[in-house]
Amino acid sequence: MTYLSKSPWILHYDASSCNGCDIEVLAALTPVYDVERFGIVNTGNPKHADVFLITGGINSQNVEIVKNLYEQMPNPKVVVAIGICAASGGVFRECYNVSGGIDTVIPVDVYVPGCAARPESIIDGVVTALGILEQKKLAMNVNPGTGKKSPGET
Amino acid sequence: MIPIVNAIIYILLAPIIGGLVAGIDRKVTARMQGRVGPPLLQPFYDVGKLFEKETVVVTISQNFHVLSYLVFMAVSGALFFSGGDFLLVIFAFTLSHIFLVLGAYSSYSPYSHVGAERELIQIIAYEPMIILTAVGMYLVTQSFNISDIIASSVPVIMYLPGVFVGYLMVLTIKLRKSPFDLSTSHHAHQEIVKGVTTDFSGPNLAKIEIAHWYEYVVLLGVVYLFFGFNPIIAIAAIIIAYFLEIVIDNTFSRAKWQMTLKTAWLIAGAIGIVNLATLYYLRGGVWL
Amino acid sequence: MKYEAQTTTLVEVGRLIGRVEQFRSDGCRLVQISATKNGEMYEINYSFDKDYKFENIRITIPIDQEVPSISGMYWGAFVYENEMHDLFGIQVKGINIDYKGNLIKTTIKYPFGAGAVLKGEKP
Amino acid sequence: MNELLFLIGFPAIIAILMLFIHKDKLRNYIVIPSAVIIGVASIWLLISCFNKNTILYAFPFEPASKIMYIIELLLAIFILYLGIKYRKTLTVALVLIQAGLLVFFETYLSSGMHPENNLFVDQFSIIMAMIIGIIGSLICVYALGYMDTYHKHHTEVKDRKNIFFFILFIFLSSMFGLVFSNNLLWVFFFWEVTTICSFILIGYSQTPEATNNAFLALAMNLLGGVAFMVALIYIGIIDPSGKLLELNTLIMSGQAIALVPAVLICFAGITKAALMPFSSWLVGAMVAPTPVSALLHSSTMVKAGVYIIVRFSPVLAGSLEGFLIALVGGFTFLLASSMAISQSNAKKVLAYSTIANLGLIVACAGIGTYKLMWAAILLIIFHAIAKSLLFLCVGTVENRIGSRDIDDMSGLIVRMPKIAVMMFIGIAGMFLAPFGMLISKWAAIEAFIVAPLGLLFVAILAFGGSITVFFWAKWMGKIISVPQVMERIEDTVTKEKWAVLYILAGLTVVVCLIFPLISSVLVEPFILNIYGQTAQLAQANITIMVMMLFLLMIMPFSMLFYRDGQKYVGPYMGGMTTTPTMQFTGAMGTVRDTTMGNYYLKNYFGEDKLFMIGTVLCLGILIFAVILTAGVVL
Amino acid sequence: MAFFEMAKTAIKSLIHCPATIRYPFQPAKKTPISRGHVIIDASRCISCGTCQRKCPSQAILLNKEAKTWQIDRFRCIVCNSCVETCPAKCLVMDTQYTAPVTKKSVEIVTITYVKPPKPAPATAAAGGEAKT
Amino acid sequence: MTQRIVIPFGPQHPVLPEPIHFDLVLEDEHVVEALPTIGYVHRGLERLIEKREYPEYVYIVERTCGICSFIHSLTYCQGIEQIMGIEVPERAHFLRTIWSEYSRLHSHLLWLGCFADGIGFENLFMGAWRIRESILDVLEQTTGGRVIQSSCKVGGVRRDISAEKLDQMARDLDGIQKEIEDLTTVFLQDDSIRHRLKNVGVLSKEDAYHLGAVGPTARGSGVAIDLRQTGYAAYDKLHFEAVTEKDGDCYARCAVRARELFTSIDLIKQAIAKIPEGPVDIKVTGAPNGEYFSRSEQPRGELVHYLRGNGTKFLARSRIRTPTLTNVPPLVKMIQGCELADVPVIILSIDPCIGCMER
Ligand code: SF4
Ligand code: SF4
Ligand code: SF4
Ligand code: SF4
Ligand code: SF4
Ligand code: SF4
Ligand code: SF4
Ligand code: SF4
Repeated sequence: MTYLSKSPWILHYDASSCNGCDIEVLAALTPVYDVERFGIVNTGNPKHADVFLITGGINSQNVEIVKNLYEQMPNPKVVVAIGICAASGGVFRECYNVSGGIDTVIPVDVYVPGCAARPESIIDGVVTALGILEQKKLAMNVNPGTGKKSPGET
Repeated sequence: MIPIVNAIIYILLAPIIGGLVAGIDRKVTARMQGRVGPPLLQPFYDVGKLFEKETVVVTISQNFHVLSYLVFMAVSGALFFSGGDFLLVIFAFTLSHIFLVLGAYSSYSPYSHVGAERELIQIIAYEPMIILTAVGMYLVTQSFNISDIIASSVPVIMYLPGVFVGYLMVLTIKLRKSPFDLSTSHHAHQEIVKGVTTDFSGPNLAKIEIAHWYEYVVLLGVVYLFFGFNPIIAIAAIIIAYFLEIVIDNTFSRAKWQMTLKTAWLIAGAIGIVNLATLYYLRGGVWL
Repeated sequence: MKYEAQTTTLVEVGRLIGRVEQFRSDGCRLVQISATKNGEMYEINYSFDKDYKFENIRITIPIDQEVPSISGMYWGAFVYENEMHDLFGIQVKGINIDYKGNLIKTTIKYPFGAGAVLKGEKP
Repeated sequence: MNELLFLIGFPAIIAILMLFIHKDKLRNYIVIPSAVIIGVASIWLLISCFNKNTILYAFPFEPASKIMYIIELLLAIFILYLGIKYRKTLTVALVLIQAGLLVFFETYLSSGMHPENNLFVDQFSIIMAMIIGIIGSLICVYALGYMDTYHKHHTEVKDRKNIFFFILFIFLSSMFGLVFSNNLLWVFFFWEVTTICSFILIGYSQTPEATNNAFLALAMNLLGGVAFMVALIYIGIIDPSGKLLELNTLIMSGQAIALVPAVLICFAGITKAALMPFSSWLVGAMVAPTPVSALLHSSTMVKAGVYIIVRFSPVLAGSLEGFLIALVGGFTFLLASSMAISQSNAKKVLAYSTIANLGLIVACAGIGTYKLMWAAILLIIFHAIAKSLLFLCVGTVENRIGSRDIDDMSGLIVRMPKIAVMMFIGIAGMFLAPFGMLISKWAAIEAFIVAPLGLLFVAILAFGGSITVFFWAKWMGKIISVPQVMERIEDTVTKEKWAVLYILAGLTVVVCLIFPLISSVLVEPFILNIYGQTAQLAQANITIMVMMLFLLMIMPFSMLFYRDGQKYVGPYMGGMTTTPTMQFTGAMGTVRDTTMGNYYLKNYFGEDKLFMIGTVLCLGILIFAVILTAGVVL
Repeated sequence: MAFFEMAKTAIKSLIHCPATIRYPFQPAKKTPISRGHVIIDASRCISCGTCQRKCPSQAILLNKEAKTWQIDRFRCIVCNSCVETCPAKCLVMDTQYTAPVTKKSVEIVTITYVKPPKPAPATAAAGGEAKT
Repeated sequence: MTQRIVIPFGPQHPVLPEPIHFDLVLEDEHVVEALPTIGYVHRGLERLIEKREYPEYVYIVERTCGICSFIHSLTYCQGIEQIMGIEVPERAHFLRTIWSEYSRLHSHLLWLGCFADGIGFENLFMGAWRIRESILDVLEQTTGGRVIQSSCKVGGVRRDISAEKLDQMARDLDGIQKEIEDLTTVFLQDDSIRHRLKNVGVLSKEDAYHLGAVGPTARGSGVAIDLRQTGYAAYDKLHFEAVTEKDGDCYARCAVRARELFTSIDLIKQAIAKIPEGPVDIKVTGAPNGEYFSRSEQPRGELVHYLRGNGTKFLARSRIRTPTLTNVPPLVKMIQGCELADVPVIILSIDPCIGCMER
């Protein structure tokens, strides 16, 4: 048991969703669902986040953004795809501008179905993600020192 | 000997107390918002978590700045609790904050940059009032030494009500509570994301958090000084003051920097100085 | 339930600006501009409203014809005109804030334009 | 006495030598050893005299005075000529008044005067001599390399380096003269020489701006000179024997006699120290090559102004006039610090900071309790070192990157790491615990709080001190905020420059460490001698400060621990990807640079507004003080 | 000057019970018509393919040869369209939402419906209706 | 020359729940330049019209946006019904109106919350969203979905609401009204909020009108455009007045929305009182042939669905012009010259909905 599962901080990004799932993510933070009970805080900043909650089917313009945000999150981290759009592109799967699911861009650890995904479902999804977070932490302990120097650094 | 023991006790205990205070704060805040809120020990889980994360930096010097921030914050707190010179404590305090600001500057993100500038504005907003607080203590107890101030059985608060009000405002800034959570914020989202802490993560962020806890204890320690004549009243005063801060946090929107600076200087300038001038007069100083 | 009465007037491209000026001086607000592909032609609708009276004027242009911008009269028209350019490939001349194809970036060029190939379709 | 004469005479001789040397190489060979000699001589002075309190020397008055009189008249004519040439009516008028007064004094008053002890040395003079001798000569060495580059960049400026170095050494010589003279007439002579030296140096580039600013400086300092002259005449009238011309006698003679000349001379000091409302000349002087600025700000010129005020501080203590002068200092401190916030030009920031600190020194001196005098002298020492270091750092950076704007210094830590670290030390030295300036401010607070009318000044310090934090810290921030990839460009800085910078940076730190020693050996005896009691910092606090200093020095080594196991990512940019040079693709598809400017808060701390306020306030106070003094006289 | 307008509500909330539903320790909010997930009564599906055609998200795949009815729950937007249009009324919208998973998969159901041999199809359909 | 600060504001930014980007150029905290980038949510759903038959396209349309999803479906259905000349039962019109107004309530409360978050008032954010949950409960109880209702269809509505439920809703609204009163008092009276909103992002009446502002953005500047006045659905049988404010600043826009909450509650109560009995849908056959600009009032303002049928089951063109799109030019004007701290406030003050804006 690590502290990771007691304090998952989330980053939420709307990668071309219809808002339905996003407002449910926000709703999960508010009094009736209050995910802060689990230590969840919506940080809004990839560098502070452990869990990447991402909604929507990702359009071309978002690909780089999503990768960038994912890259900036420190390990261990998990990605939770919220909603059907995030899982597969949903109703918009056939749209010319939708790449169809988060897993087309970055690896996804948990899929939370629903259109829109319900707050309870989002809670379940994050709880599932915590288990994976723990595993990743253990894997990191076994294989540490992934850091590398970037060029031009002094 | 005693001062050193006190300092060590502070260095060991302050994070625990500070963390608990933060935990209670979050719990009470949540309840004020009609939520259940996180467990009491949540701040410790958070910090524990952060230490488990990998270190991600923009530039390596970030580590140094944060460590210095933590170390000097602990030093200034230790100075305070070992009964040192109040002014020296304030200067050490400033020094440690400068490191936080420098850390923010070093990351070259516009968000941290604006956060750093705002942090500096906050420093110039609150510092005069803190110095005036020390001066007030001196006028009442004839010493800048914390140990002497504690030892004197004078009810400081009776002489310094205005200064105390000013100090409470400083406390709002320092605890990063709305309306004065300009440079970084614990709660509601901010136009500058997380301001000074935007580009810190993992263990570095944890250190900042611990430094905050050290800071809480010092700041509340100053509240104690006002009521030092009676420890029980003093503890009660600390609790009430902190509760008041939580209420303020929950009933204000964030002010802009102009407002912050004006309010702080006006309160420090008007209430603080008038209070001190009166005292000066009473103490037989020439006018002013 | 009431449906509102709507009028659509066909206008020649050359007279568009004159007509729009008239709407502007009549105190109408611009409701929307939109294009529709109609065979080998584009129809462009300019809709106006005043006191809930909806009026629409329509120009029809060949696929590669340029249209004049009305952003001189309605400052806010730039969003529609840029959008029209990005989605249909219609060249609009003289937009006040010209995004030059960067308002909406799409995987395929001019997805609503003639010859756009959608996902899963064969050209 | 020989040491004194050597320190005055030697630089003068070198100066004259300089006039005839046009070869850079040769000049280097002379300047460097003579700088070393001057430095060593001032240290020798310290060693030989530190434990002797005040030593008075009876140097023959008559012949020297006559020579000085002639030189002064020649200088007056020189200025008159320039004033007419450039149509500066104010300057012309002031020169005429001053010369008139001088002639009046010499013809009607001086004949009966026979001051005996014309030279003297005490701990305060030693401190000043050390500042001039070490820092001043270091700046001269630095100027060698700087002026080379300067003329390479500014081909439009005529190369008059021989005159430049001539004036530089004359400056040093006259500063030594100023601090060693016990005869006010002589002080006045050296005073005027420094005025003219600064005038020539400021106008060195001969651009219209430089010329104007030079005349501005001249006019303001001549105004002070007039006041000084009036003081001399006043002394001549009340004491025809000339005994009171001796500085030590005058100061000892008590307020009833000395207050009027003291106020007048302090007025002169205020003009020279560029307090409000006369601050504009020092800001304008920034057009001069940087070594000049460094010299004016740290070891000469403005220090002459505060030197004389601190000297008179025991006379001022407790008087309303003293309080008013202190008030001018206090407001100057507050307002100049504020104005520094609104500046992006590094040299201007330094200028305002100097003005502010001089204000603080004058505030201390004006109230003049023993504790405050102690604080004032500490301020003089620490300020001189840190400020000269900063000026020279800025000069070096400017030489290299072609800008003195702080916003252009971003990433300096990568581009010019050594300079950046030194600049860091300099800046930290100006406002952070446990460095010197902060110790002095701390001492000032503790002193003001027990001084009469002190609360006002405590409040001013509380506000002004925190304002200082803002502009220094944002400067530091700029240096270390690195826009990712940058190349290192500091290899062209010459050896002498490095040497000077290293010494100054070392001094900034070392002086902090040994400041208890300085205080107990030099400052405390001096103050004890005057007041019969002295101030010092509590032992425990000193220990803590020293510990903090060590901690600060150790902290950077923590970086060694962080070399491995770090993952590097770009800064947070709202999800935008950036190139290594921090560009991102923004709206309309344009590629944008991520630039970061500091805050200047012009609406709150703008120069114009605050300068107006300061002028009105300080001028009002000064006029009041003058009327008050006039009232005493009549 | 009106400050502390929120204080009343804040203090009231502090002393009252929080509005939070302590999910998962308490059951989730649900209504009888909440749309959770689609279930099929495989014994009644007549393999008509209407659901597949009417599904706006193409979540359903009917394989008449293999006699399987397949649903991709990571495509289904729980719109109820299939349920409403199924002629055999064999689809039902359950109120329980699909649980989050770590691997996407599709659900395949084998249709067990056997055409009643004798009666005409119309009667069969009517019979189905009568049952519900 | 002092340097300016360039901030990439968004696309990911905690005060913006949706992705939009501004290049902000600052001097100190003064915004000297602000140019928007959009397109992060553009999916291109209008072209799905060629792949979905017009009855199923409702499901796409209502997923244009998860906030006023119902009003999208309503506007679309009304457009098709007009083209096909379908007479929808009266009860369906009333139900549509009731759900529309509930959508508006939840949308406005959501906005008030986000807005409070934008000015750093966390408790108020929580307060607004707490009340909003009771609105969502009603929506879920009557439609089966919290945010995506799926209740409108061409020819009527999919579900009826029982008389008892309607009564209960009317009763519950009294309690909700009380809570909303407390909430809006804070928004409109608290001086720390007024300090952040008054005279921030001022939009004059002329600018509002000619730049194409709609909805509360226009009404906050005194332009009384409220498409409900055209009397679609059952609005022609209900009485209400468009809420307007004069000042055109963020405070005025906030006040408009705060006051509209009460209009909506009142409209729902009127509708519940007047709702006739009867069926809620009719069977639709055939395919639309013709065109229509179907307009309605969303929480953010005037929505236009341009529909063009060609006699087949697949429409020839669907074009959705949403209020946010037309509110962008006023936003660009307002944001020039404000303070950094005002940027999120001004952006949020038009209640941007990027999801529907970019489709
Ligand atoms: S899953 Fe549904 S509700 Fe969620 S974003 Fe996609 S369409 Fe919207
Ligand atoms: S992230 Fe902050 S503002 Fe947002 S819901 Fe959580 S606590 Fe509130
Ligand atoms: S750096 Fe600039 S000011 Fe200095 S010498 Fe070169 S060009 Fe002149
Ligand atoms: S219901 Fe429970 S939580 Fe709420 S007030 Fe009562 S005891 Fe406390
Ligand atoms: S509920 Fe809707 S999306 Fe899901 S299978 Fe049925 S028709 Fe398809
Ligand atoms: S589930 Fe219903 S609609 Fe689908 S194939 Fe079976 S019978 Fe037909
Ligand atoms: S609708 Fe838009 S502005 Fe409102 S909460 Fe959702 S994302 Fe934010
Ligand atoms: S305006 Fe916004 S809330 Fe309304 S339908 Fe469009 S996206 Fe949704």
